[in-house]
This record gives sequence, C-alpha cells and structure tokens, in this order.
Amino acid sequence: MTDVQIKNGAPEPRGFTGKLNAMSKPGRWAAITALVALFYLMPLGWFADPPGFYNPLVTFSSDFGTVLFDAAIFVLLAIGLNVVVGFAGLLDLGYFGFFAVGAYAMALLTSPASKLITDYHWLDSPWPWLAALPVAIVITALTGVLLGWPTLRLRGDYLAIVTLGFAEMIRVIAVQSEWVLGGDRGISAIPHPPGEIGGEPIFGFVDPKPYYWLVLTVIIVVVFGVRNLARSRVGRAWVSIREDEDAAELMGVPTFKFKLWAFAIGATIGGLSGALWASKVNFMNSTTFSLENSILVLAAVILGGAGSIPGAILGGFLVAYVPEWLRGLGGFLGLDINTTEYRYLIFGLVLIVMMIFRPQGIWPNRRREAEIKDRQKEVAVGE
Amino acid sequence: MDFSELFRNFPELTTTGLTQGAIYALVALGYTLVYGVLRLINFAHSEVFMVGTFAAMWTWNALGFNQNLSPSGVLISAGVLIAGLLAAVAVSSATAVAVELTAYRPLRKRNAPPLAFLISAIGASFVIMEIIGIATDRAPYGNMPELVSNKPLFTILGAEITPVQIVIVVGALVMLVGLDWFINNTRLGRGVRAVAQDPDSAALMGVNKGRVIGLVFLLGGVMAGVAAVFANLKYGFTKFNLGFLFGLKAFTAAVLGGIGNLRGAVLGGLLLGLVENYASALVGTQFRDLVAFVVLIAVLMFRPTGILGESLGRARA
Amino acid sequence: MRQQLARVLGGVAVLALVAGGAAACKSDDATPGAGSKVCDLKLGFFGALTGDAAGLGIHMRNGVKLALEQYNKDNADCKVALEEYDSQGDPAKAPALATKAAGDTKVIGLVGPAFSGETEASLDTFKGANLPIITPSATRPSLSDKDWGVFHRGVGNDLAQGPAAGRYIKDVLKAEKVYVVDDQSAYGTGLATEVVKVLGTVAGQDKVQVKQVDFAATVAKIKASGATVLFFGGYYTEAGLLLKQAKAAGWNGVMVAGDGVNDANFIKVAGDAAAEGTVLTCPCAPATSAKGSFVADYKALINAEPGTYADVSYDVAKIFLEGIKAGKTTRADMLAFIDGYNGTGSATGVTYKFEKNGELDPTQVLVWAFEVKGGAVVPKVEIPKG
Amino acid sequence: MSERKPLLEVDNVTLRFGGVVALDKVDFTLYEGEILGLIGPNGAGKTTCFNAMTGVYMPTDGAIRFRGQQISGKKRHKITKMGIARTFQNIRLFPEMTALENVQVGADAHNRGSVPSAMLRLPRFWQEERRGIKRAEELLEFVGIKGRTHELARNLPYGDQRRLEIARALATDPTLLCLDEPAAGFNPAEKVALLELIRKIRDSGVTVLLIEHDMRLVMGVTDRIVVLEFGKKIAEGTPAEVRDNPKVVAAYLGVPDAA
Repeated sequence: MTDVQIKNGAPEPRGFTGKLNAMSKPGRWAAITALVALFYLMPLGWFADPPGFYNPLVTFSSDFGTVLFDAAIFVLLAIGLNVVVGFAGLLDLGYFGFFAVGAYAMALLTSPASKLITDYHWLDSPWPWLAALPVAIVITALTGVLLGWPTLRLRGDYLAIVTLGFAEMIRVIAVQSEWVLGGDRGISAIPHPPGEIGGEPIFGFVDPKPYYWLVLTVIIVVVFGVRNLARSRVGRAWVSIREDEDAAELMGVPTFKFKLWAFAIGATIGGLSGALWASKVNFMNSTTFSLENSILVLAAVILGGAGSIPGAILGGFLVAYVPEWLRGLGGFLGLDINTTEYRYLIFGLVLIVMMIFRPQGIWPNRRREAEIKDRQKEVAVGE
Repeated sequence: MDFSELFRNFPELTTTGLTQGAIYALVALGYTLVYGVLRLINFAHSEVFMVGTFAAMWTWNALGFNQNLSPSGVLISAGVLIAGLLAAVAVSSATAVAVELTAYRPLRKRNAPPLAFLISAIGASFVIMEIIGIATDRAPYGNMPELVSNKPLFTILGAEITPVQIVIVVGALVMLVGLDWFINNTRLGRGVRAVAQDPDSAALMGVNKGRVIGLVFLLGGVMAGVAAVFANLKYGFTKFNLGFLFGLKAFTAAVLGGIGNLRGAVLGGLLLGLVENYASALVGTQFRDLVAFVVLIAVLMFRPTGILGESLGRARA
Repeated sequence: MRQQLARVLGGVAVLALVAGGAAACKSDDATPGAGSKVCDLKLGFFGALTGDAAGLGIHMRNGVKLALEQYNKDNADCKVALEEYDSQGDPAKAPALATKAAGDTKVIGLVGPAFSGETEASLDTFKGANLPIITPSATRPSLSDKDWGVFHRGVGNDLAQGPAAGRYIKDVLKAEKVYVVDDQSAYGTGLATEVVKVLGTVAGQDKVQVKQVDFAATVAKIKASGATVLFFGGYYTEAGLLLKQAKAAGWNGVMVAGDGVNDANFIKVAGDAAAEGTVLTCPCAPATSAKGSFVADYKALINAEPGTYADVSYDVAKIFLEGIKAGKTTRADMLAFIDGYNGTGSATGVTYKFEKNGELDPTQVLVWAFEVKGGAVVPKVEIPKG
Repeated sequence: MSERKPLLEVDNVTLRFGGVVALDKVDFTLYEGEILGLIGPNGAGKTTCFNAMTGVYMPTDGAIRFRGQQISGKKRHKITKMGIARTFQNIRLFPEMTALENVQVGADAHNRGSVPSAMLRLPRFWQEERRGIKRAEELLEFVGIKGRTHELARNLPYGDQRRLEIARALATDPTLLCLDEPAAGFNPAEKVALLELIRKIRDSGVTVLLIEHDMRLVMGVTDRIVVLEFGKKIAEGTPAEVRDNPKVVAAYLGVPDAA
C-alpha cells in the first residue's frame, strides 16, 4: 500500500532493491520466483558438482548441503534479529539465547532420552514432533516477553549489556544444569521431523537436503509474515521507536507494547530456528551456545543492512557460508594456506572494511541508504 | 546455599575478591573513558588488555626470566616488573590507538551510524585475537616469573595479605587517583570533559575533538596495560582468548558503577570482584558468572544508569 | 594432501583455479572416474586441528599421518591418502563434516572423532553411511550405549579411568581427605563422579567453569577443607591454573587428574614447581615409551615428541591399513574386518579386539598413572585392575 | 468567556529538579475552543510547563487535569489518546519515514489492530490502513504539503517539516493541540501563513495552546495569554491586557530579542 510508490522527487532506482522495484510488478514477481527456485535447486547434485568442471561456490571441505542448511538456520536467525535491531532499533547482543531456548525446548519434549521422561516422569512418552514444535516456539516467545518485561525500559547500551548477560546466563545454566538439560553431556536421540516417502523417512540421517528445503520453506513463510508486519502500523511503530522513542510515544505509539512485540517476535523466530536445528542435529549440548554466535548473528544483520529483510537474508547466509567456503579454498587452489586457521581473522577484517566503505550494509533498506549517504554528505560539507 | 563456607572463608574471599576487582576496575576504566566521550562500547578493549599480558610476558622472557627462574632481590624484581609494565603499557596503548585509527576514525569521518561502530569494533576484536592466537598457536602460556611474592606477609582480621595483593590494590588505586586528577586538573583533561559533555560546543570552544578521542583511547590503553601486568602477577597465565572474559566482566563492572563515570567503574569493579567471590562460596563456583549478571540486572532495574550514574557525559532524556 | 598438491601446483594461483578443478577431480570426492582401482582410497581423521582443543588433535592427526607415510612407502604403487576433518572440537560443526565424510565413498574408514561431544553429534551420520570409525580418544561411556555397529573405541572409557584414579588415591596415596573439583564438562563430571564413588566420602566438592581464570574461591575452600589430595576432572588449562593458584596460596597437597590434563601444556600453565608431583591417569600406555620404533619414527617425521593418544591413533590407523592391504575396499568389508580384528598394536602393545558394542575388550583396557617430574610427564605405574 | 467549559486545568503546579524550582505554583485554565498563548523570556519554564502538560514530567506538587481527569502519572501515549497532541521546539519527525508515514503514525494512535491483524492481513488491517492513509492525505493537504506526500521527512524543507509535525499531531485527533514555538526560524511570510493555519485548526474545533517567543505572532492569533517568568505566572489575560501589564513589560525589557 504505502510502499514503493516513488513519485515526485524520488531518487533514481539504484542497487539491487532499486532495480527490482523499478521493474513492473509481474517482472518483479518473476524475478523473485526465479531466485526462490534457484535456492531450492542449490543443493542438488548438478548444481553442487556439475559434470566437467568445478563450481567454485561449493564448499570443498564440508558437505555443501549441510552448509546450506546451517546457512539457512543463520538466515532465519538474522531475519528474527533484524526485527529487533533493524526495525525497532533495540540493540540485542544475546539473541542466540532464544535459539538455545527453542532448541532445548524441542529436545526436552521430543527426545526419548529427555530427563523429563527418564528422570522426572513428567511425560510418559516423547511428544510427537508436530505437537512439540508449536510448544517450543511458544516457550521461546514467553521467554522473550519475560526478559523484555523488566529490561525494555532500559535504553540503548544498557539494554545491550543486559541482553548480553541474558545469553550468558542461558549458557551458564545450560552448562551446569546436568539435572535437566544434560549440560555438556547433552541430549541425544532428538527425533527428526516426521514424513515418509515409500517407506523411507524423508528426514534421514545422511541427506541434509530435505532439512534445507524445510528451513527454506519456513524462511519464506517467516519473510512473508515479517514483511507484512513491516508494512503496517506495527512496522511504522517500530521504525518510529527506532528514530525517536520519545516523539513516538507522544504521538500515541504504545512504545513499550511494541518493543515487547518486537522482542517476542524476534524470540519466536529465534526459537523456531533453534527447534528446527535441534531436530536435524539429533544431538546437542551446552557448547553450542557460546556468546560468539550472538555476535555473529548481529554481524549478519548489520553486514546485510539493518532494517532490510533481503539484507538480513544475505548477511545471514554469508556469515555462515563464507567461513566454511574459506575452509576449503586453500585445498581447492592447491595452495598450502591453512584457511581454517585464518578465517576469523579474514572475517574480522571484512567487518571493519565493510563498515568503513559500506556502513549501510550490502543490501540496505533504500531509506537507510539514503540516510547514511546524507550523513556522509553532511560531513563532507562540514569539513 | 552454603553459608558456613562463606563465613569460614570470608576474610580470604574478601581480599582475593578485592584483588580481582581491582583488575576489573582498571579494565573497566578503558570502557568508561571511551564510552563517556564517544558513547561507544569499545568491544576491542578486551583485546587491548590481552595484548598487554603477552607483551609483559615476552619482555620478561626476553630478559631471561621465566616460570622456573625468577629474579632474586627486591631491586632486580622491581626493575623487571617495571620493564614488563612499560612494555605492556606501550603495547596496549599503541593497540588501543591503532584500533581507534583504523576501526573507528574512518567511520567517524564518514559519520557512520552507531551500529556500524559496534560491528567495526567486533571486527577489530576478532583481528587482534586471531593474530595473537595464530602467533601463539592458541596455546596457554604460563611462562612468567614470580616477581612479587605470593607468600602471606601478615594477617588482618583472619585474612592473609600477600605482597601481590598489596601491589595490585594499591597500584590500581594510584592509577585511579592519577587518572581522576588528570581528567579534573589538566588542560587535556578539561578537553576530555568538555567533549564528553557537549562535543559541539567543545569544538566551538577550540577543543580538538580528534586529539581528545585519541587521548581517551591512549589512557584506556595505559590502564589496560597496567591491568594486564597485574593479571600476570596474580595468575601467571595468559592465552589468546583471555581478553573476552575479562572484557565482559570489566564492561559489566563499568555499567554496574555507571558507565562514563570513572569512580563508578572502580566501584563497579571492586563490587563485582567481591560479589563473584562471595557467590562462588555461597552457591558454588559454577554460578559466579550467573550471579554477576543477576546483580547487574537487579541494579539496573532500580538504578537504570548504574550505581553512581553517568557523570562524564550528559544524563539521558 | 594439501601439501602434496601444493608441491605439484606451486604458487600459480590463478592457473590453479582453473587447473584445480581437474587436479581436485582426481584426488577428491565421489567421482568414481576412470580407472577406479582400489588405490585411491582415503582414511579420514576427524578432530580439532584448529581452535582451543587443537593441541590434542594435532598429535593424533600426526600419529595417523605417520602410519600412512609408512604404509605408502611400502605400497608406493597403491597409496592411501589422508583426509582431514577439522571439527575444532565443536559438536555444532561436526554434522557438516560427518556428512562430507559419509558422502565421500573413497573414505573407507575414520580415525576419530577425537572428542565425545562431536562423536555423539555425528554417529547417526556415520551409521547411516555405514562408515566404520575407531576413536582413539573419545572416552564418554554412553557412546557405546546404542548398538551403532560402526562405532569402535581404541581406548578404555571413563568407567575404566575414573575408578582407577580413585583406587590410586585410596590405595597408593592413601589419602584421608580428598577434595574433588570438576569443570562441568561431561568428561570432567564423569571422572569426578567415578572417583567419588570409589572414595565414598570426600572432604568437599566444587564445580568450576571452562575458561575460568580466577579460582580464589575454590582455593579457599580446598584449603579450609584440609584435603591432602585434590582430584580434578577436566582439561589442562583449568587444571594448571587451579593448581598454580592453590600452591601459591599455600596448599601443599597432591593433585590427581585424568588424561585431559595429561599434556605438556599443563606444566606450561602451572609451572614446573607447582606441577611437580602431580599424578595424571590415562587409559593408555605411555606414548613416549611406546614400543617398537614409534617414538623415533614420530620424531623423525613430525620433529616433536609424541603427545597423548598419538600412539593409539597410529595403531588404530594401522588397523584400517591392514584391512586395505587385505583387500577390504568397501565400507562393509572394512567394518566386518574390524569387528573380527584381533591383533597387537605395535606402538601401544595393546591387543585390539572389539566387543559387540564397539568397546575395546575389557581385559585389554589398561590405565596408567603418570607423574610430573622435573617439568615432564613421566610414566609411573600401571594401575592394577580393581 | 468564563461560561466556556474548562478543557485543561493547571492547578498550582510545582516542579523541582533536584534543588532547582522549574515551575512554582503555576495555575491557569484552558477553555475549549480558544487559542491560548504561553509566553515568557528564555528559561521562564514554558517548555517545562508544556512537558508537564503532555506527561513528559511529573509535577512535584499540584495537579493537571484534562476534562476533569488527572493527567499526571498517566502513560504518555495514553495522554495522547485522551486528546492532547503536541509538536516539538526542535523538530522531531521520524526522518527515515515518508511524510505520509509520519502522519500515519499519528493516525495509528486510535487504531486497535496489532500484530495478528497485520501479519495475517485481516480485514480490519485493510480497513484501518485505508482509513489512515485517507486521513493522512487529508491532513497533508490541510497543512499545505500535499505535494510532498511520498518524500522522506528528512528531505523536506524546514518549513514543510514544521507543517508535517502539525499534521502528524492532528492525525491523533486531538481536542487540544500544543504547539511549541512553531514559528521558530520562519520568515515573515511564512509566519503569516502559519497564523492562518493555526486559526484554521481552531476553526476545525481544536483548542490550541501556543508557546511562542515572537510577541507579534502571539498577539495576533491568541485569545488569551499566560506569561511565565522564572517558573512563576506573572500575568494572564487578553493580549491587550497583557501587553499593558507592567510586570510583563519589565520581564521583557531585559531581553532584547523578545520583540
């Protein structure tokens, strides 16, 4: 409705989004459909390993399908965090904590090895996957509300440290709570999603492709929902809070309520990705939930372009995929460089260089881009 | 809950907690200084600290001393200690200024949004940590001489006081008082305060903002360098990822006391050191980090800008 | 393999990008192209080669490497290549690598995974691909709970080591008061639990965190408990720091710890003086006093002393190589070969024979006590079976 | 005038920050349908008073009542919903939103649809969205910046930004509109146009509270004026009465730029 009606005085369409928006509506849909189709086809053999030559985009040392799955999980996380940081402007440094909550909830409900069953007998038998998934998501959403309720009164950097603390607390609890979460010993035998084709389970142990397709489908649904929110009263409220919280409140925006919504929606998406991840990996323990992951997701959002959904998708993908790709690069080039050893160094350098030369991110929201260009101009004039 | 453990060891927990807290406080000062002036969480500060521990250790090794060969005699020990201190301070402050020049200043020149600074800081943190990690094979290092004795010197109220503890606590206080004096009584210090309070009018009044920012990073680096040497004295250990935990704790301390507030950073650091130690005795060491954050959140609930509030900068609207 | 390719292709990076496809086609991946003889088989190594835990993984990799070098020298016409899967010891990274190994049909067997967490996270995949694995170092007992089929363990598990450590404390050190600390890892807690079981009552217990640096509160408790022996379940960095700080605070008992501490880095962290006299157990025979020419060969190839589990890795790698030599060139054949294997490892002297669940024959599980003396870990005595 | 219904009562309000008394027993009433001017030299407490009335500050003592209901202590967005809207002395638009969206944020104040209706695109969403856009477009036309509908607020000229702020405030459907120095930085021609706009707003049935520095503007448009100095009310009355009040003259004498 209100979007992309660029009329008088609008800037020339530039960049990916600009070009996409400049297309006619059917053309735009065709382009998007083609892109989505490509995403679905990516893990198939002929893309990953075309006969006759090597596809340089494929990861060489780790399984391409699994890397795509991991990347898709990160994409989902980035989309969720983008709601919190990109739209509502709430700096959340502990976002990965929600991933942990979702994963643990799923594992505890569905695994026959869950201590809720074996030790406490709260459950007689593991829940079916389809019943557990919504419950895991609701639990994460409630966690988001529970954390947000007392802390969302804090502003900016104080919120940042409190969320950081929250993620650290979840990690510490995961490490030490041998009595229910299994600590380092973890929870094993987490079931896969249901479904069979011709007697063979769709979601097996070896083939990662079905999992990737599942997450990809979930991403599409989530993107649709988030986009709908962004282009509504809710999205306007978030952006107004990000721009000027006091003014927003004085214009009748119930800021606390919408901040809480942003937090809860972010948490929900984080929990969803955690739950999906848990049902692929089969085994999880406390070592997964290090703080670095929260920071990586944040980096993904900013790298892609805060406040931009395509940006978050791209950022999430790159952050998970590039280190794995680098891992195999040395071997591929036949050079004796240990890229595994250097990949975080390279990643760090990329972050700095990106922020210097393209602080709006790779695929920014067109408005954000305009704003940042403006800021640069202001400085140029000022000096 | 194990109150008997807490009471039985109360004096010792207090002295060791204060020592630990003094190190947190020194690192926290770096966060607070930069935050006060730039409103920026300098995520790379933890690595500034870590680099200092290696600089001091390598200096001592170069002088021929290691974990199996400590210098004899107070004078030589003091000399070696000071050599390490100078090296750590030099390397840490150089690193801090280098981070400012490469990761922050270019962004400021382009008037980048605040989040960009944060990511750039995280990038700088990765780079420093990885460089040291690669250079040291990611191994733990304990190759440090015992420059200040760990043996109890005397006992107060049941607490054994060791020379290391005295050096650290007194050293930290001297650094704080010095820094406080510097900020409040020198021309450069006035510049720092002016920029912290109102960057625009400070610029109008002829304060060179760029130089003030550089100075703030330098001071933070000096404090981190001193903290690094103290950590070496206390633990005799370092590793490429040592900074992360110290940084997290120090940052927590800074927020606890009121970020941007020098005295708050010190208060927060000491308090955090004590709380961690008492909590370790009371509910088990595995909960020490948990308790630290619970205390932080509780304090922020009642005092949203920390115990002493923000003072270097403006209060928030 | 990387190094070999590097030698072949030199530094022609740009050309390599084009040529790399062709070159890699030959050596990599599941393209059973022309001349699919059984000579391009690969043996995998799965473990941490970078990251925090690399110190342990690299030695194991080197052990495997040594076995391959020797084999390839004797069988120059039909070489076996080493495929490394660097997990960084992180269970979250393991599935992608496990799937890669599973999908690469040239990988006939796998030495590893080195740690228990990553093993748990990837066993399903190995089972699905029927890929036989022998871990030289993952000692979590529950790994063999499920009848995996593909899983084998070349060492005794924590249920062997923990009680042995407990018996050593009780019978050899004859300690009255023992303080037990663990780092909350599955490994550390497991060992500590077993030790407490053997000892019955302990003077006190505490849990610490991995990456913790300040142990003042724990030290205070240890001192106050009057313990003369401190058992630590965990890894070398925390063990070294804890011991150093305890000794500095005036505690002068003996620390006993498991194989996770049995590493030169432990002494580097604690310092020679503090570490002196520490007793370290290991469900392994001393690698440095390994039998045959292992130590000399290892030094010649790697230019370093063999570390913990290097010898076990060497021996289990040789089991696979014997299988290949015997013409077992499919995974199923290899699995059958290992299940029926009964032979003595040349480095460890252990007779490798696996039970149905993949555990090493209990009569072959040995636990040694080592002692830190003059800045080095020296073998002391084999702890008698309980 | 006295038979008019009181809309907003500022009842003996005192406000202290630490030791500083920003408002000292300020007491006046705003009646429905009038334009009230609130004037005073710099630092007299105008904006503070204003902030107290819109719920930004809690009075230390005294009460502010809107249509007989206590305001103090209420949440700010609730106060807006009760019918008080405001603009800001230093413009505080949402710079990255278009003009239309800025106004829509104001119009959203009375929308009830939240996350579920927006996510699922329920009928209520479309209904509210359409109504909001229609209202916003009307208001943009009303304040005279219809041509700028789809431009980012940050790209608007200064004067249009001020007008946009007024449109945004009006979108919340206020009974009382508080304007905080709306003419600051305007040239005489723009000021005349603004006067007209303010009258138009009043004629549409909205009561206006005007804080202004520019005496001429205040005299020209207001029905009554309240004068503050050092946090105290020193005069109240029609423009003519206030102009002749010696206290006011004294207060403004020392302030050369007040004329």
